Amino acid sequence: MGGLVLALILLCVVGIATTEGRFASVGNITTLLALAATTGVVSIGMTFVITAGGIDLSVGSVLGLATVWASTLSTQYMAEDYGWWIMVVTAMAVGLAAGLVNGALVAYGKVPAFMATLAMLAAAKGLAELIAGRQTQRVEVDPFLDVFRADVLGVPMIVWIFVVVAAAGWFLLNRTTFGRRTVAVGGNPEAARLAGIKIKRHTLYLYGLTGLTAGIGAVMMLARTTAGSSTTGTLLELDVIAAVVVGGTLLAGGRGTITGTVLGVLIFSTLTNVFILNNIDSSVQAIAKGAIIVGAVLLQQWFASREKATST
Amino acid sequence: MGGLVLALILLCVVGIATTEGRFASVGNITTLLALAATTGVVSIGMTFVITAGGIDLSVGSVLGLATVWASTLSTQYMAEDYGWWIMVVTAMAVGLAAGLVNGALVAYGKVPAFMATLAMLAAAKGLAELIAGRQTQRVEVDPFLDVFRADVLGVPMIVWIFVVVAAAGWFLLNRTTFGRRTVAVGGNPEAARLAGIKIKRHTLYLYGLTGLTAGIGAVMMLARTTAGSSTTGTLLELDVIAAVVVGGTLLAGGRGTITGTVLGVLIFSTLTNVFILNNIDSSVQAIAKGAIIVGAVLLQQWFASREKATST
Amino acid sequence: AALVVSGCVSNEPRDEETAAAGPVTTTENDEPGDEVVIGFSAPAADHGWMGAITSAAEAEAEKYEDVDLRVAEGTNDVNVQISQIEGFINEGVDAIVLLPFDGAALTEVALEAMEAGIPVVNVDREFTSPFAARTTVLGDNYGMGVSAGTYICEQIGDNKDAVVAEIAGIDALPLTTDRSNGFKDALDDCGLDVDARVAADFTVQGGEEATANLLSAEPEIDAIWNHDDDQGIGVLAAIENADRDEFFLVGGAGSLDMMEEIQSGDSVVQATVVYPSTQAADGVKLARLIAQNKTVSDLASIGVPRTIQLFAPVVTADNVEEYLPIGFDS
Amino acid sequence: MVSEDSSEDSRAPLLEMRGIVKHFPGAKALDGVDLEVRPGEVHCLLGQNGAGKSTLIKTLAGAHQPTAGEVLLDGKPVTMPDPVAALRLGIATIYQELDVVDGLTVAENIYLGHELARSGVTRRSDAARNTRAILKRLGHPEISPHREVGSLPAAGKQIVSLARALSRDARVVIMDEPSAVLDSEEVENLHRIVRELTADGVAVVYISHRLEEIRQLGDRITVIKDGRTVATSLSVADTSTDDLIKLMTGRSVEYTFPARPGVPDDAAPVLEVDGLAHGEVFKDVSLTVRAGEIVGLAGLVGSGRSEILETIYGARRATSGTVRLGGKRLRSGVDAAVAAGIGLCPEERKSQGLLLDEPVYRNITLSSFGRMAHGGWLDERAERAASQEQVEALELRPASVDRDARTLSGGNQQKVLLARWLVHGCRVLLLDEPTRGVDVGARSEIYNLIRRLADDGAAVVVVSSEIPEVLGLADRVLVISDGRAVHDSPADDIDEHAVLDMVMEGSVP
Ligand SMILES: Nc1ncnc2c1ncn2[C@@H]1O[C@H](COP(=O)(O)OP(=O)(O)OP(=O)(O)O)[C@@H](O)[C@H]1O
Ligand SMILES: Nc1ncnc2c1ncn2[C@@H]1O[C@H](COP(=O)(O)OP(=O)(O)OP(=O)(O)O)[C@@H](O)[C@H]1O
Ligand SMILES: [Mg+2]
Ligand SMILES: [Mg+2]
Repeated sequence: MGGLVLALILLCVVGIATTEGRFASVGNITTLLALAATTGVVSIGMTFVITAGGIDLSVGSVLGLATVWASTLSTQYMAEDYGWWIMVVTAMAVGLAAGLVNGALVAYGKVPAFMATLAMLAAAKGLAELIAGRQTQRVEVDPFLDVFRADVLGVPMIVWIFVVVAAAGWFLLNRTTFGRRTVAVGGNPEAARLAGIKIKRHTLYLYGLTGLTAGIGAVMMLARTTAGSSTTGTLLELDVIAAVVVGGTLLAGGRGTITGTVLGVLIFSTLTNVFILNNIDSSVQAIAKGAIIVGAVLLQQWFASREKATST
Repeated sequence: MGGLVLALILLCVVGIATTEGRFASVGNITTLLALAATTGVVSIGMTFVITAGGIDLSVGSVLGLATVWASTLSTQYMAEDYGWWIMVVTAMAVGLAAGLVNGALVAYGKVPAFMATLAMLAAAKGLAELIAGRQTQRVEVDPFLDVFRADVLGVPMIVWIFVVVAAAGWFLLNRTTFGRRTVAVGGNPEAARLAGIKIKRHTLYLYGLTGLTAGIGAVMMLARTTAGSSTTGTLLELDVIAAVVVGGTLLAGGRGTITGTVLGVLIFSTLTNVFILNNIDSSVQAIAKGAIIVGAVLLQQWFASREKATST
Repeated sequence: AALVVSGCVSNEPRDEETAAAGPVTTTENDEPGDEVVIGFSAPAADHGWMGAITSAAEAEAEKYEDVDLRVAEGTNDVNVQISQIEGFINEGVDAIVLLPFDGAALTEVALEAMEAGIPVVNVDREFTSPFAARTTVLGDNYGMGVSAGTYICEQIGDNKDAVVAEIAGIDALPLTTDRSNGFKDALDDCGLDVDARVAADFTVQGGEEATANLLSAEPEIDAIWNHDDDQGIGVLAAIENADRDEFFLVGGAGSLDMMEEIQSGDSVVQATVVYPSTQAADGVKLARLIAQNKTVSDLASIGVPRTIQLFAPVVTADNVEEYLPIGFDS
Repeated sequence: MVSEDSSEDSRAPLLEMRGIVKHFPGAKALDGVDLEVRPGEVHCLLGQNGAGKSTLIKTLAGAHQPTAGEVLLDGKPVTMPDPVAALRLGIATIYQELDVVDGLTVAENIYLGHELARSGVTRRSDAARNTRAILKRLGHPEISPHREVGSLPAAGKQIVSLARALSRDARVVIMDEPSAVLDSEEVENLHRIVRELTADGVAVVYISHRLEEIRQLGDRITVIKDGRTVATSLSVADTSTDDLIKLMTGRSVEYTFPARPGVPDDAAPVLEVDGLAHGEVFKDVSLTVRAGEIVGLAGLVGSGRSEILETIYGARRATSGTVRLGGKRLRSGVDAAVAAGIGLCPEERKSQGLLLDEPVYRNITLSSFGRMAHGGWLDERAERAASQEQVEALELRPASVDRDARTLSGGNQQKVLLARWLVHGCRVLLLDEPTRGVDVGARSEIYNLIRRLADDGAAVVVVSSEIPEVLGLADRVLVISDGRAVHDSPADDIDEHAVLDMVMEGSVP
């Protein structure tokens, strides 16, 4: 963890030093957090799946599908009639359903997670395109926008959602039987099974949970962009997985950290923010991003080995 | 393997049944194979890395970088002066070098493969854009095009390259110490280390090999598109990994099959081809593709369990 | 806008409108001729403009009972697009309308088609060889940048310290560079420069994210050019999120959404530069004529011309009524 | 330190280790160990679980780097920066953990790292021929060189490890508990091989917790306790078993089985298995275990005993037959079995039992954390307390509940698995090789523990490849041969020879 915090601080220092106060302004920090929020929420879900030794490549396209479904004309009409929560429930239900399909394929169909969720990636995207007719659907339900685009105590609603989801995720992973099972399934599935843990059912839940966070992410994205589109969420899975893994969750399973994931998400969005504040060319950005990913991991490792050495 | 062959045959039957002879024509089969060739060559390299328990997300963008580097004006001038092989060597050297950087980061830097190659993905893409100035570079070296766009015995050169690389890959994996050690490193790295295998060096070579196949792929793409561009190879990594995993190579390492990979590549390109011939809406295609990936994996599993049952 | 214009639930009526807006010159050419099979290939219809391109082409073909349009899956993979064209050659279609993902990369296969006697109509992104297409219908990316830049120069006048920002599309694409170059050159002419530039990815989400950061980076802006109206919805959302309105925004491509914003008069969007989404429809029309050995009316010469470059007009509140019919759904 | 005067044997030592110290992050595994091995001898390493035997031989094999100390070969100091260096010097090692690659064939595993190859291309037929020869020498001509190792049972994998060491033409062969997964017949075979090796002048360093084995095979003994040498180069012939135990444990241990109180005739049957079968692996197995009764399953490796336990437990699907618990038919599935109060200590603790990167207490409560939790919220305090109790009762070393399971020695890992079911509290306990790799001291603890559990009313089924253990511990013995129960009687009515006769007979095809 120390390495990650250091990396984040370094980035902030660079940001402050290069931008004449623009980085450290309240407005910019709010912007940065708001940009981190959606990726962050989905990353919390992904942390669970990866901790359990799985992977979910479909989160981005499921998120897109959920934005589309929740912003179709019929959903919006219903939301106008009955309340904005209809859109929220729709998005979350779509995410959850897609997640459960993933989970069922992985757990009961024994399809490798990589393949099952890759298939879902393609299918959800296609479905979203069909539903939306490849159009962008504007959100016109004002109460929905009022709720989710509001500021609470000067902080945007979607940042609050991220905070709540991260806190809930932390408790779920570290303080509940669900979290303990997740670590066990990822650490040694055979041992978990022989100890009496229902690993299939648990796997189903895990992918459902991740799908659900994609659904919540969709709600946030709808609020932020005021539109649903099948292109929303494209390549989100890479950002999410990168944040989780940079955070210190083992891709092989058995070790997961929500705090690390949150730091990973913040590192990536701070990076983008600092780049843009400095008006850096996008190609140079890409190269620098590659270098910084490697740097962050190396720094983290160096820290971990130091911590280990001093604990002797 | 049985399941894969069956899946491929099923696809071909569907192709024949739905296209009034257009599928089974010589011209179409050639088209199909030429489409498969580049992905196929890179997939052979990827099979090794995955068998060893690693992953390389950077192949697509390294391939793009190699096409750009080999088609810069200066390289092309040199190729005009000294011979077309300069371009081939350049592309392969770029691929190899990028692969070795990946390998060094993974083996000696202990950066998780997913992160190291994700960083390379970003960096290689940025570098390619810088070198090409975001323009597409035409290949004007006619001898190069003459060689690689030629037909030999009625079959395009790049298909021959695929055949040769696949055969070499099969031999390397199954009949050499390098291949057997690759399986050992993926299956039980600790056992491999204790048996005296230099795991780090081997890992370095493995990523180098995959980079090299990306370089060969770049040569083929240069020939096929007669142009180098930083956008070439975008998202190739997903196709390649999907083909390898559908083919039966374990994503966790320890089991790899070149024959399976070749079948996986053929399945995906036949799928695309049948879709094209039938004029299917791209959204519907995406959904169908998702369903077919899952179907192929389930079929393969059913076959495997049947084989096991009968062998008892 | 979906709910506001909720009168039109499906897109069908609008497609007809779009087509009807084309300059109908003669009826003679529309008389049914020999049956022609036209192969059509374009990049993935993953955003509104590209979607409009494909649906306009399909709608155009629909109108002619003598046209059988074979639409290949939209793809951003040049390898796949090449094999689509090879497929058309194998099939022996009568003409090919090709909007290449990358003009240079598809040149060689287009040449093969031409050599096989299949006329190719090149749309939007130009081939590198003049022999690769029978006819080229070009948008004008550089011109788009020039139009946007010139408009901004006019609006800002003499203020040389004005802060101008640019929100580009996918940076890796050559067309983005063309647009940016045109923009830069036009600003140069009046002594302005681009103070901040971000690249998005033609999506709503990308537009929102890039713009949010951009607005954070520049506390005071006078004018923004956004390359693409699809991402424009996200750009507007970000502007609203940041609660900013000290600048005016010029769009690109010409979506209905942006035109409506312009029309409303109280939006930061003051103008948009049209990049016709009807190019491929024109391509289909021309391909049919070529295959049937007809010519374009209103020309004295025989045969369809080699190159047609479309115009990139600026849409403002003054002329938006006129352009609404060709606006596309983002 | 006790040291034997070795002047009577003037042969120069082949290998010497002096003052070896090894620190791990957070642990000192070795704190000054000496070892002296002569050519042609079987040198036994003795010590309790966690004493540092495996760590010592891993530094000798180049798998660990010592923090301090030196190694001499032929009197000359040598360093072994990696396993390759040790192998080059002629030191071959059979590790305690099965170190084979499942995806490779038998021949490929044996020649892994020193492949028979011509410029990188493997000479497969040569490898197969040599492999066949080695396997024949090991008494296993039936194993095909081309068989994938993943399909071999644990004992088969051990044979492959052994064959690999033999293929190396080593001067020193180190064997870390090679007999733990072998049955008595296999152990005989192994001893024969060891004697052949020493006859050729090869030195063998042999680790085992079976003292009788050391009596039969060993020449000299070095005893390690808590990372230090407490006795070096004792002659086996001159040292009594009691002395050895005292050196190892620092106390004297009752080296006997706990008394059998006898199961009352009216004791209720707890576990009733009727006509159970799993494909071709085993057929028609019936057994009844009453409350307070220990039933032992004796048999050869590969006879299907593990499968029987796993099928009762629901981890494998029975192809026919029923399992009843307290008269009620058991729903299939592990979770149902655990919920009903059945526990299984699996055969392969690492792959089937432990979460290696989790602390000991989470391993111990893996089956019971849900029950200790309140409405889904974990009660870690209760978990720690319950675990601490077992850690002390079982004398886990080090006695900490917070260490990662990976850092425990093999025997201590076994204790963690037992503790899991003690905390869970079981009506039926299925134990597959419960004392594999466990030292003498802890072994009698475990025997007492199993007996105590039975006395408290549990029904226990024990599988062990050590026939004396089965006979000594169990009230009733089932002899399994080739997947069938060939004998069922009170333990007193049968002796080791009779059991051996039965299983050998059965094993002849
Ligand atoms: N990687 C490690 N990290 C930390 N401590 C370790 C590590 N490996 C071993 N140890 C510790 O070193 C000590 C010696 O362990 P070792 O495996 O050598 O015991 P052993 O004598 O072989 O026991 P057994 O008879 O149970 O196999 C133990 O206390 C163990 O916990
Ligand atoms: N994965 C497998 N594939 C094929 N056969 C297997 C597999 N696992 C076990 N067997 C076979 O099943 C039979 C029983 O093996 P098992 O290891 O359960 O015997 P056991 O009596 O428990 O011996 P052990 O003392 O080694 O535990 C053997 O013939 C073995 O070869
Ligand atoms: Mg040991
Ligand atoms: Mg067994």
